[in-house]
Amino acid sequence: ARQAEANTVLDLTAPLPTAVPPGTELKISGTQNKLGFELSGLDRKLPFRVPEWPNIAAGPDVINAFRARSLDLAGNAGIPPIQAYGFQLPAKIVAVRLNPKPIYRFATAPGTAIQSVNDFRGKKIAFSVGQAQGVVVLRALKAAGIANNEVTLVPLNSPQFLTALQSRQVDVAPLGSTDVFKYLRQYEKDGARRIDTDVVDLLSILWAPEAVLRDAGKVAAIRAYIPLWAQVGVWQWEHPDAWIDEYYVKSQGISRQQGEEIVRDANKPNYPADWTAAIAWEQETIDLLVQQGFTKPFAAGSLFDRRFEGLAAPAVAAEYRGSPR
Amino acid sequence: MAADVGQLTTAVEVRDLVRRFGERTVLDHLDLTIPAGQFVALLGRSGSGKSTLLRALAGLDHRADGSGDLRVPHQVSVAFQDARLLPWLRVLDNVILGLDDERRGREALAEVGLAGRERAWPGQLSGGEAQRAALARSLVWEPQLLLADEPFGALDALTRIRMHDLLRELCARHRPAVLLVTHDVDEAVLLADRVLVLTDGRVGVDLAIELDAPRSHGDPRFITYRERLLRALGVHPDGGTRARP
Amino acid sequence: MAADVGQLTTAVEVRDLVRRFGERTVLDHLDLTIPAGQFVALLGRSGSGKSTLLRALAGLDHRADGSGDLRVPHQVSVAFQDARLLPWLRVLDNVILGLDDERRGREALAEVGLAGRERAWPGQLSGGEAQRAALARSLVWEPQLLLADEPFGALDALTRIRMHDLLRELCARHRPAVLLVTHDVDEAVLLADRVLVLTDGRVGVDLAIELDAPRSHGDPRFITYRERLLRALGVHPDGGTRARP
Amino acid sequence: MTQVISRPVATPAAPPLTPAHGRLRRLGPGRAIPGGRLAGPLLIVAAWSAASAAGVLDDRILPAPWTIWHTTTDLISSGRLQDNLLTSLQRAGLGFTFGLTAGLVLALISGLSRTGEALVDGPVQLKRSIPSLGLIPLMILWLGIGEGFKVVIIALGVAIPIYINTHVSLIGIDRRYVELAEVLRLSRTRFLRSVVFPAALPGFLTGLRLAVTGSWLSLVVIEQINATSGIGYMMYQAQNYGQSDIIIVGLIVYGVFGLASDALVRMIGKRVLSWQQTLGS
Amino acid sequence: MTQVISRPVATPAAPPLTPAHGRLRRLGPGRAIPGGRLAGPLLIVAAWSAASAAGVLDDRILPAPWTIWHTTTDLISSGRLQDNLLTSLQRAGLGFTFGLTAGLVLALISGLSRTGEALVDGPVQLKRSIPSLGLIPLMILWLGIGEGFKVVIIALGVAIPIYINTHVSLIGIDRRYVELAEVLRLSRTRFLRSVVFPAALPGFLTGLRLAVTGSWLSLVVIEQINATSGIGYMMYQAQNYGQSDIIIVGLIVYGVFGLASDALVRMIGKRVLSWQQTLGS
Ligand SMILES: Nc1ncnc2c1ncn2[C@@H]1O[C@H](COP(=O)(O)OP(=O)(O)OP(=O)(O)O)[C@@H](O)[C@H]1O
Ligand SMILES: Nc1ncnc2c1ncn2[C@@H]1O[C@H](COP(=O)(O)OP(=O)(O)OP(=O)(O)O)[C@@H](O)[C@H]1O
Ligand SMILES: [Mg+2]
Ligand SMILES: [Mg+2]
Repeated sequence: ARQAEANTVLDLTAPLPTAVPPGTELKISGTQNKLGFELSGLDRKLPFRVPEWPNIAAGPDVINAFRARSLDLAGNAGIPPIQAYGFQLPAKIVAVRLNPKPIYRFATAPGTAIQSVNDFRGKKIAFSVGQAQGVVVLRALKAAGIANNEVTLVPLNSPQFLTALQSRQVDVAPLGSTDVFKYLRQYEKDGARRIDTDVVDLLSILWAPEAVLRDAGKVAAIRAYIPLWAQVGVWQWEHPDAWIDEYYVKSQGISRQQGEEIVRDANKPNYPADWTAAIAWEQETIDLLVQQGFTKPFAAGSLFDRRFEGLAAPAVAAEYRGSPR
Repeated sequence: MAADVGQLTTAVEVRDLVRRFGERTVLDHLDLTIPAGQFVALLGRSGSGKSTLLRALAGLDHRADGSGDLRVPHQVSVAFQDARLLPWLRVLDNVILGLDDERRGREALAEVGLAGRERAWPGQLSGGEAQRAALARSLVWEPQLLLADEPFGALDALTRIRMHDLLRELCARHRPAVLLVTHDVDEAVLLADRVLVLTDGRVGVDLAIELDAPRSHGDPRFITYRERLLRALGVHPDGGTRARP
Repeated sequence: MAADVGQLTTAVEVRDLVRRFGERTVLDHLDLTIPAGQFVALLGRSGSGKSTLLRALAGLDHRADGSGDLRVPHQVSVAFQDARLLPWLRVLDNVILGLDDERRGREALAEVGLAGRERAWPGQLSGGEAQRAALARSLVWEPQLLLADEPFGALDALTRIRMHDLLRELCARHRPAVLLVTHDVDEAVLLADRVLVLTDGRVGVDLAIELDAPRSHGDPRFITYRERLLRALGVHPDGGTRARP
Repeated sequence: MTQVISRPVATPAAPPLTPAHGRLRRLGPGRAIPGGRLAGPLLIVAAWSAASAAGVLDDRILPAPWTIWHTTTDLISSGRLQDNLLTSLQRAGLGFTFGLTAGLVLALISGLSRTGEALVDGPVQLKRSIPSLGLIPLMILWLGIGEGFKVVIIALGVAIPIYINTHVSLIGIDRRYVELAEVLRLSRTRFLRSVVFPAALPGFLTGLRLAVTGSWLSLVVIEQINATSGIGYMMYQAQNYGQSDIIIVGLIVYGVFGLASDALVRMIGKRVLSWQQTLGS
Repeated sequence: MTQVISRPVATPAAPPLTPAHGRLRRLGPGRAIPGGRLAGPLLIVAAWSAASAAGVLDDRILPAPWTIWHTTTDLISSGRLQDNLLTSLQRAGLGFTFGLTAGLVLALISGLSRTGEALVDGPVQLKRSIPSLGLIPLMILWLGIGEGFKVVIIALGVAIPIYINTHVSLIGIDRRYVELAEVLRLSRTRFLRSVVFPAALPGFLTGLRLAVTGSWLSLVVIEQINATSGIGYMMYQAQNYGQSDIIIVGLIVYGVFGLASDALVRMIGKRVLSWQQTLGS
């Protein structure tokens, strides 16, 4: 890491260098990522060394790791970069993948009569501040034309959502696909329901702190990494069986059946050649958070480093470059 | 009421008492009967088992290894060899612990010469003062049996004489049976109706002291008693300094 | 080497010693000089300040309120009024604490009659045994000044005589200055070169005992000394039981 | 002096005299420095200020003390700090009271009877070795997510150190004092009041010191669940919106309250243990 | 007996005699029930089984013991449990060792010198009143997100109870023993070894008991950050996939290790404190 620091300092607007200097290292988050590269064999194409793949996922942890220079590049949803902005950690989004199919579904507590989002009025909804699930709730209410004060937002952490439903402490909670299926298998007979919305958590992004983006060697490495990252995503989509066996069953210790459910519910890779929609989406998220009164308004565009915009899409087949939504 | 000697009953009955610590038998089939109202002094070498016997009589040796049959009255007072004042209670509170009669406590403290020290902490007392406070604690109870383990060990000559008087008065008033451990043979002869010497885990000498009050050190019978007891304790009683048993 | 009386120097010098506890002045401008090698017995009423003086000489009263100038030799041994054995060290380890001479420790324990108890815990000793262990601890050091606070209080007559002999032998061998607190006037006259009585915070009586060895209780001079001291302590020395000061 | 002649062997030692008080090396720590305990924290603040002023400390990582001061006054003038503090104080206070009672009662049951020990001690040890994270779901199922649940979680955290320290002191009471109580035929309540409680008091107070801060610490976790105010809630929100200065204000509030409550318990301890003659007193 | 006549007033009391050992009410807790401490946990397991078998306990909320047993054997036969346990044990062990050392050294510094107390005690109190949540960002910043950071967080959690309990015992040492050490002119090291350590040992052991389980508890938080194995990681993962049975296996592992390590410390305590004559011994 120290050696990389000695590399050429790069302006944030300078054209992306292409040559990766020998000895360049990049610390990239995620065991999932690592496994994808290894299984697809694409790791052999990486023109730099990855000394470690820190297993950090949660936004605050990634931000801390960025600060500590323990991490150069991370994959997250759209919210952590907004939080980093608040923490005065300058960082930029360097790659975008869209998830046009909803990741989160609403589940209702056993015995409630809720049929659709329109029935949310006057109900207790699990709400995790500053997490993707929280934004999903806000968006769904907005889409249904329900004001925030027409419902009771129960502040909870996402790990407690399931428990809160089981104990009927909330009427509705947004659950990820794994939780939804498991929950319904157990509680559908008691009258629990799943309510699909078209509210999505659109963005999966790669992002890096500005300090990393000023390092010419690392920038070149990231530039080389993004196309491969896109290809790994495609590889996973195209090899579901291998992926389920190696990742979900062997590495994560869940059953094959559960792995299949997750994969079946996953989004098809979608790397937009144009980030305009993504930026607009991020701006909407910012505005929703501003509306709650905690973040100062700012332009989402400042979070994106558009020099990297054209890298992912050309690296994959046309069907994976689909337009947003 | 006048004393009726014929009415005397028993205050302590010990049959076949055995107490062991590990391999050492400290009390070895000891028998002892003390009539009610009798004042018994217990002598014995250091480590001979005097405290062990007292603890057994007090019912305190739950954990000890041994056997035997012990009978004592209901109301027993114990003055331990160590003063054993609770360090977190003021002197007065220590004295009236479990009795809660403040007036009686103050009286008792005054009797042992500690008037004015009621509110001192035990840690602020001198050795002799602590011993007297502990004595006061055992006396406030007006017991039927008083077990006192060297209650005067840390007292100077004058204070000791005063405590003797105090004990005598108490005996005159309530007629408890007393078992007093002491190392001072003169004290034993001076105070007791009967003196025991503990040897080899049994009562080796059992001597009734038949002297009239007030007793005097100069009395030839006193000196005879004294010499007999000293000899039983292994000391050549001529007052020489190099007695070898 | 033969004793050279002219060479005697000072072992203890106390000038103007004041010690107070709260409002009570326990030592009140006390002066005291003890020549090297002298055996001094200290008598005094319970609570008169004997232990306070010894603690001051030992340099232990950091917190006490008072003033004065105290000078003592470098090597001082202290036998506390309570045995003060560390409960977590076995008897032998207590005796050789800070000296680490096991042979010497065993010897000293044998000298005080505790051979075979080296590995006992202090909590398993009888009162007199603990006191003897503490005595052994103060003797292993061959001090220039021995401060002993009632070291024989819990000992029976015979054991006491043996400890007297032991102390005498030690004195003959190493000639330490000794300041021995005792309540036993006979013991004081028997052992000491000089007897002090502490009264009202000062040395009230300072009596040189000029008796030849072996000293005997029967010696008329012995009896004279004894009577003087008892009177100084407020006891009528005829051996009567009801002395009133 | 004639008797000297009768002593046979050595000459008396002729030692050079030293002042008695200087002869011994003091092994105890000496007198307490008044207010000395504040020296450490003040030094830390001083170092922090210096590093901020010198620019050594990145303001984005740890804002300067004056920035924090500013944020604090803002939070106070908007009333946010006080409101949150009040809620937290109520929660902590309630949980603390219950936890204290439960810990004490359990320690007494377990310390004074063997049956009690058999029944109580194991489950308490079990509870304390299970992370509260693992208990939260069960607690939610049983108690819901309201105040009751929060107070119980705080109380559980408080009860543990109280229990352990009190229980250990109880079974550590000098047997001699128990014997004394037996021969004085103290009633069981009297025995508890005059012997057991005072003897176990130092240990209990240590447990109390661990417990008071413990009650505060639980808030961080608890106030993430269905809370709309409280110091923990304030910090959690600040974390989610990247307001690092508010987080630090929260931490300082924790620090101040921790030090203050600890000092309070110590002060109480000094008073009620005034009989103790110890190294530190 | 002639001397009786010389006594003036009362007749001797003629008391009915009682056996000496029956006269006193035992105030101590009596002998320890062997293995009694296990009674409580066993009762809990029994109740759990009964409730599950009777269908009172909703299997979706708390799976039956046999389900858990099944999951456990699965986890063991796949090697997952052992692997995770080993990692956690190493982390906890390392953190425990450092925390123990740090807590002890700090307690000694602060317990034996007033300057040390002024400098050390305040910051330690500060540290312990600040939630680790607040410290994690700073720790990551200074130490990175590798093992170092994890071990330090565990160590900090361990050091606190060790420090508090040891420090309190240190300043609570009976002054009489310090005086003894002074007149024996013990060297400082000897004083520490023969007086301070043994006297502070009971308190230290209590701290140790709180610390051993403390080291385990930290793992739950720590192993969520950049860990790929460990019991905490296993539970975190299980949570992400809604595998409540694995979470419960994790909790049981915590419970078993907590009870076992506590029992170990107690056993050591019994041995090294064999000189004690206390209520509980
Ligand atoms: N708990 C114990 N464990 C082992 N030995 C013990 C224990 N208590 C007493 N002893 C031993 O039993 C013997 C008798 O003890 P006891 O206290 O009865 O003696 P004593 O006659 O009172 O002596 P003293 O006059 O010195 O007080 C002593 O040798 C003592 O060492
Ligand atoms: N720490 C203290 N605080 C208050 N008063 C004290 C303290 N220590 C001793 N005293 C008082 O000072 C007086 C002298 O005590 P000291 O221990 O010197 O007496 P002593 O002559 O040794 O008596 P004894 O023969 O009973 O041992 C006593 O009245 C005692 O109560
Ligand atoms: Mg005895
Ligand atoms: Mg004294």
